[in-house]
Amino acid sequence: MARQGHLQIDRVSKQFRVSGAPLHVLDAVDLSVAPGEFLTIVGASGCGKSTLLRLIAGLDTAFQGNVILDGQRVTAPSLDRGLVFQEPRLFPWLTVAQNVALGLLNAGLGKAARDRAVSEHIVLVGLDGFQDAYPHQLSGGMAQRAAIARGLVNRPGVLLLDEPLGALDALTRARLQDELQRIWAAEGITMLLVTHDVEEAVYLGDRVVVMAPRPGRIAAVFDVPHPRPRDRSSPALAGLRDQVLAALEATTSGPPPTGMVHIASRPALAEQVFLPAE
Amino acid sequence: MIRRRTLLTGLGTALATTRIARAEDPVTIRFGFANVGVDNRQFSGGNAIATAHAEHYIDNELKDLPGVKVEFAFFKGAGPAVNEAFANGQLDFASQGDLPQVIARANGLRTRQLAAGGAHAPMYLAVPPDSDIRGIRDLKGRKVAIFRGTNNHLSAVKVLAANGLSERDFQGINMDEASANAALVTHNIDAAFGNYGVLLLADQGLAKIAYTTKGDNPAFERQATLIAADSFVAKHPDLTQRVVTAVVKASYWSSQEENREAMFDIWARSGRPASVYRADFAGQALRYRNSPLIDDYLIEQYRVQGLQAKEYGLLRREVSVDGWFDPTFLNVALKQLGLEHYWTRYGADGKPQGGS
Amino acid sequence: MRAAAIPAPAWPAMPPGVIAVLFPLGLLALWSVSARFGWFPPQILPSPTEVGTALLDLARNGDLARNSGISLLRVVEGFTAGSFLGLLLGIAMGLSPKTEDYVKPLFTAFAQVPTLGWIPFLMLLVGIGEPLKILVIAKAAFVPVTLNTLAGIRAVPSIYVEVGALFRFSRWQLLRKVVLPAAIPPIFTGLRYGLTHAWNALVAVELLASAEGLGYLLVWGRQMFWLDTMMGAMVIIGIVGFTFDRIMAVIESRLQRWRLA
Amino acid sequence: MKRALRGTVLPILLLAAWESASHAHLVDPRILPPLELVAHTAVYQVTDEGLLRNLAASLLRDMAGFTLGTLAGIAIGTILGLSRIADRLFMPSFNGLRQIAILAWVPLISIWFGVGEAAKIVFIMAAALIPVVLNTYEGMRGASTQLVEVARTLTFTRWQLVTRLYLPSALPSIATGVHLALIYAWVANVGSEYFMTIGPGIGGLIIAGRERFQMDLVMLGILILGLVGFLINRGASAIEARLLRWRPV
Repeated sequence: MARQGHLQIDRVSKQFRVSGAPLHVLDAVDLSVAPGEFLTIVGASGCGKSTLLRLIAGLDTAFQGNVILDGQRVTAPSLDRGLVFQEPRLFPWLTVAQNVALGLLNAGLGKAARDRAVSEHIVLVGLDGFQDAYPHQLSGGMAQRAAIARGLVNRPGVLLLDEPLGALDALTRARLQDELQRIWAAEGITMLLVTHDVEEAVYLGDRVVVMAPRPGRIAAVFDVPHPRPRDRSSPALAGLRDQVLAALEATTSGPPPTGMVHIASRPALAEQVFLPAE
Repeated sequence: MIRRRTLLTGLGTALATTRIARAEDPVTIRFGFANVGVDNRQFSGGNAIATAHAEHYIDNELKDLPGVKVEFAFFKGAGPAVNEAFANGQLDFASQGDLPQVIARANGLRTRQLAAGGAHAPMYLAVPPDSDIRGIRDLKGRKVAIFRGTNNHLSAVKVLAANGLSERDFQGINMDEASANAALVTHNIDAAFGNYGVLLLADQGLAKIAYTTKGDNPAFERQATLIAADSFVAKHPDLTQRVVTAVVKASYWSSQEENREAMFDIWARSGRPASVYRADFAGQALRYRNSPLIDDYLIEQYRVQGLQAKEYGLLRREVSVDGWFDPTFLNVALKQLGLEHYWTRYGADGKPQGGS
Repeated sequence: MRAAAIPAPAWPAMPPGVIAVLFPLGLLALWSVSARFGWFPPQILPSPTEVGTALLDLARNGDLARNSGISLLRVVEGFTAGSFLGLLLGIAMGLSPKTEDYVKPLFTAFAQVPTLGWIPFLMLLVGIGEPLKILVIAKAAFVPVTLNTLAGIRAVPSIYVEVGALFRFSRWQLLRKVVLPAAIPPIFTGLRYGLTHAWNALVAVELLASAEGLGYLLVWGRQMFWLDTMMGAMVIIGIVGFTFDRIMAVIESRLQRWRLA
Repeated sequence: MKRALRGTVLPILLLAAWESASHAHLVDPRILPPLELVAHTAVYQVTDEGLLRNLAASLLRDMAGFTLGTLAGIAIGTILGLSRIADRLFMPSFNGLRQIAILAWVPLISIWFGVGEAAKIVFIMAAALIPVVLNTYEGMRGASTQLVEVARTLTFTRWQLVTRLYLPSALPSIATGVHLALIYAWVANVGSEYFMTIGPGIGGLIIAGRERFQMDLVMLGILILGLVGFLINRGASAIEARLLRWRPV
């Protein structure tokens, strides 16, 4: 599979109707993600970050604008785009190996190739020895690893991660963050991680996108130029984290949603803002 | 297709993976009895058709046709069950009583009557030995078992009417013979209408007979005939002829007084002792009871049965006896066997007629 | 959680009630056509008009009201007796594990045999009169009511019981204020099952031994080869069963709402 | 141990009362036959009257009707549960029809399917079908939307969605339905032997016992009914546990 993973989000807007009134979940979002980039998205709840991910995944096609992956418009889910949810969402009646193998169901591989890919990815996420365990026998962190393996097993160009570590305890979470980073480096794929944890976003991302709610839109984009492996406690990262946090706070503490906020919040952060490329 | 089968039975049969209709020979003739022996013994009794079955008259008549077999089925549900089987195309021939036959015709079942087989049969009212019921009139307000839809039923209705009663004057409970016998013994009911089956209880001292149609108006008698599905007759007139001939032969044997005891013994294979049949036939000539003739008396009986069944609310619409009887096979058999004048023909008025 | 069904083609905008009757209407139409063209002999499938007429006749000559009344009365009597005993036994076993130890095995053995199996036994024991019918129906209601009452009481969350203990409730207070109110919804579920079972048992016992009632109407129709009457009786049996179920469902949902509140 | 002993007190008392009443002729021994007579009847039925053959006939018929009813029930329940159109069109009718007490179908089925095993099997099938349809339907409707999304991201086909997601996730519910179907089929089997044509079987045995006024035979039949019901129940629970071992306990 040619792995490129160049993702382009082109003036994407989406509305829901909430008791008759339109609610702008996404408003003219523009974003371009380079192949192999690790992009993280932070935002307050309701800013549409998860919705954006679902649109990219192709789960939801009722929107305006275009999502383009390697020149192809996204219209439906595809094995080129893996998605890992906040909950592991493992099929409870299948073992770990069978759950991972679900990802290859429509990949058109032979049985031997499939088995090999499954065990490789189980090893990759560090679940070796748990192939035959049922989901209810796994801890939260292990289940999430299995879900990540399932998302990766197709070797997708883009892996979309919707707060996959949100429900985990701090220790497990830190370990999985490193794990993710290692996998990303090893596989060289494009990753989009949605999170509400600014520290996580800064630690993992090449760029951090801050989204603002009502209407959901991109408020700011931060570059994280620090080389890997990164040190969690480095003052440089901490400084960046504070800036992102400040930007994030600005999106929620401001006056309620009008078109004004959109413009008002940007100049204040001008020096860090990178307008979406191209 | 040998047998007429409805779509549904076809499906049902396929489900049960029982016989599946084949396109050509061999033929299985399916013969039903509106009666079953004690403990579900596969024998009947009380008429010449039972003799024909027990003594293999029909099988013998078909001996030179290796592809043709006869299967006998005995219906605990009596006449109504036989009708259901005919409606499903699961029977070709049956020995059946008058009311079920009238009901079948009124509902448009395509069968015809080929010979008499158990005409002039009596009906009884059995009561517990210590009962104070001495006759039909005493039934008022009592709990009485009637097997509805059988020829006992119509006979009972007529007897009741003659005594100024109707089914509404007592608590009628619908029960088959075996249930009624059990209920009578346990005093669950006060009386039971029935055929020779109740004589078994009387024989054992468990009941006594409070009334019988014997010696009463012959119009109260129960009739029964050999019937066949129209479709079978049309398709296999030759086989039909053989079956009728076999029944006439059995009737002839069963009509000879010197065979009386032997015949009761044959019928006793049904589990009802010979004494029961002896009592049932006591005082009546075998030639009278076992005549296969379709005479004016029989036709008139069915005509009247139809009218009365309507009158007593057992039928919804008028029925006409036209086309019910088909004596052609019977006449051929009688001629073949030289028995044209052996049995007495009775007129519509019940009086003997001169030879035909 | 409700699953979004597999993406379904848009159905013409019609209220669900209308869609619901399309199938029965279609079936009825097919049935009429089949009767008109004689696809099935009328001895196997009478025409819908005949069934309708038979029902009307039954209604007009009073047979319907009389037989339904008799059946309903039997069910009410049997159900009341059976569920009352079931409640008593269920509560007794639920509150006293000792009682359960003594009674449960015998009860289980008794409940294991289907009601249908007990009918011939009871026929020999008490005859075929009204007591038989009441006993059979009562047995049918008794078993699910007992089991659900027992389960309902056992399922009362221990935290409630602990609260009661904290306030030094007496046994009686505990029963009245805590256990019974908490157990009412499952007990009612038992009553609902009990009524369904009772209705089924009524039909069984009336088919086997009766001179009146809706079950008897079926037998009568069968023996007289009146399929229209028979099918009419089936319709009535269905309607009564449906009504019972609806009534119980409405009461049940009321109780559930109260429990959530 | 103590608890188990308690459970035997009432049955022993009951049997003792029975035995003494029967021997003291307090009750007509035809109504309460002494227990040894029941035991004797049991032995006699097994050795001389082919009780086991009767039982085998009953069980075989039961299994045939149960299997057909269950398979049809799963198929119907799946379609009703997954297709909104089918649900709207047929479910209300199904809910209406199932309110007709199952035994009320006996006369109609006998007339439609005639005498013989076919009608009985159809009847048993109908009895087994109802709980399976209902539970399969509920199970399908209860499938997690979250897993449906996973399946969509993995580009499941419709068939894969049904076989890999809906059916397995409905399995616990289907198992409940099948379990009920086993019980209902057994009851319906007895009903078919009571009300349809006579054939070999345990129900026929009980009816014969009543007609011949042999309480011992009736009791033997009841005993067998209960025993078979119990074993069926146990077996179903075991299979259920095996099939659903992936569920957290």
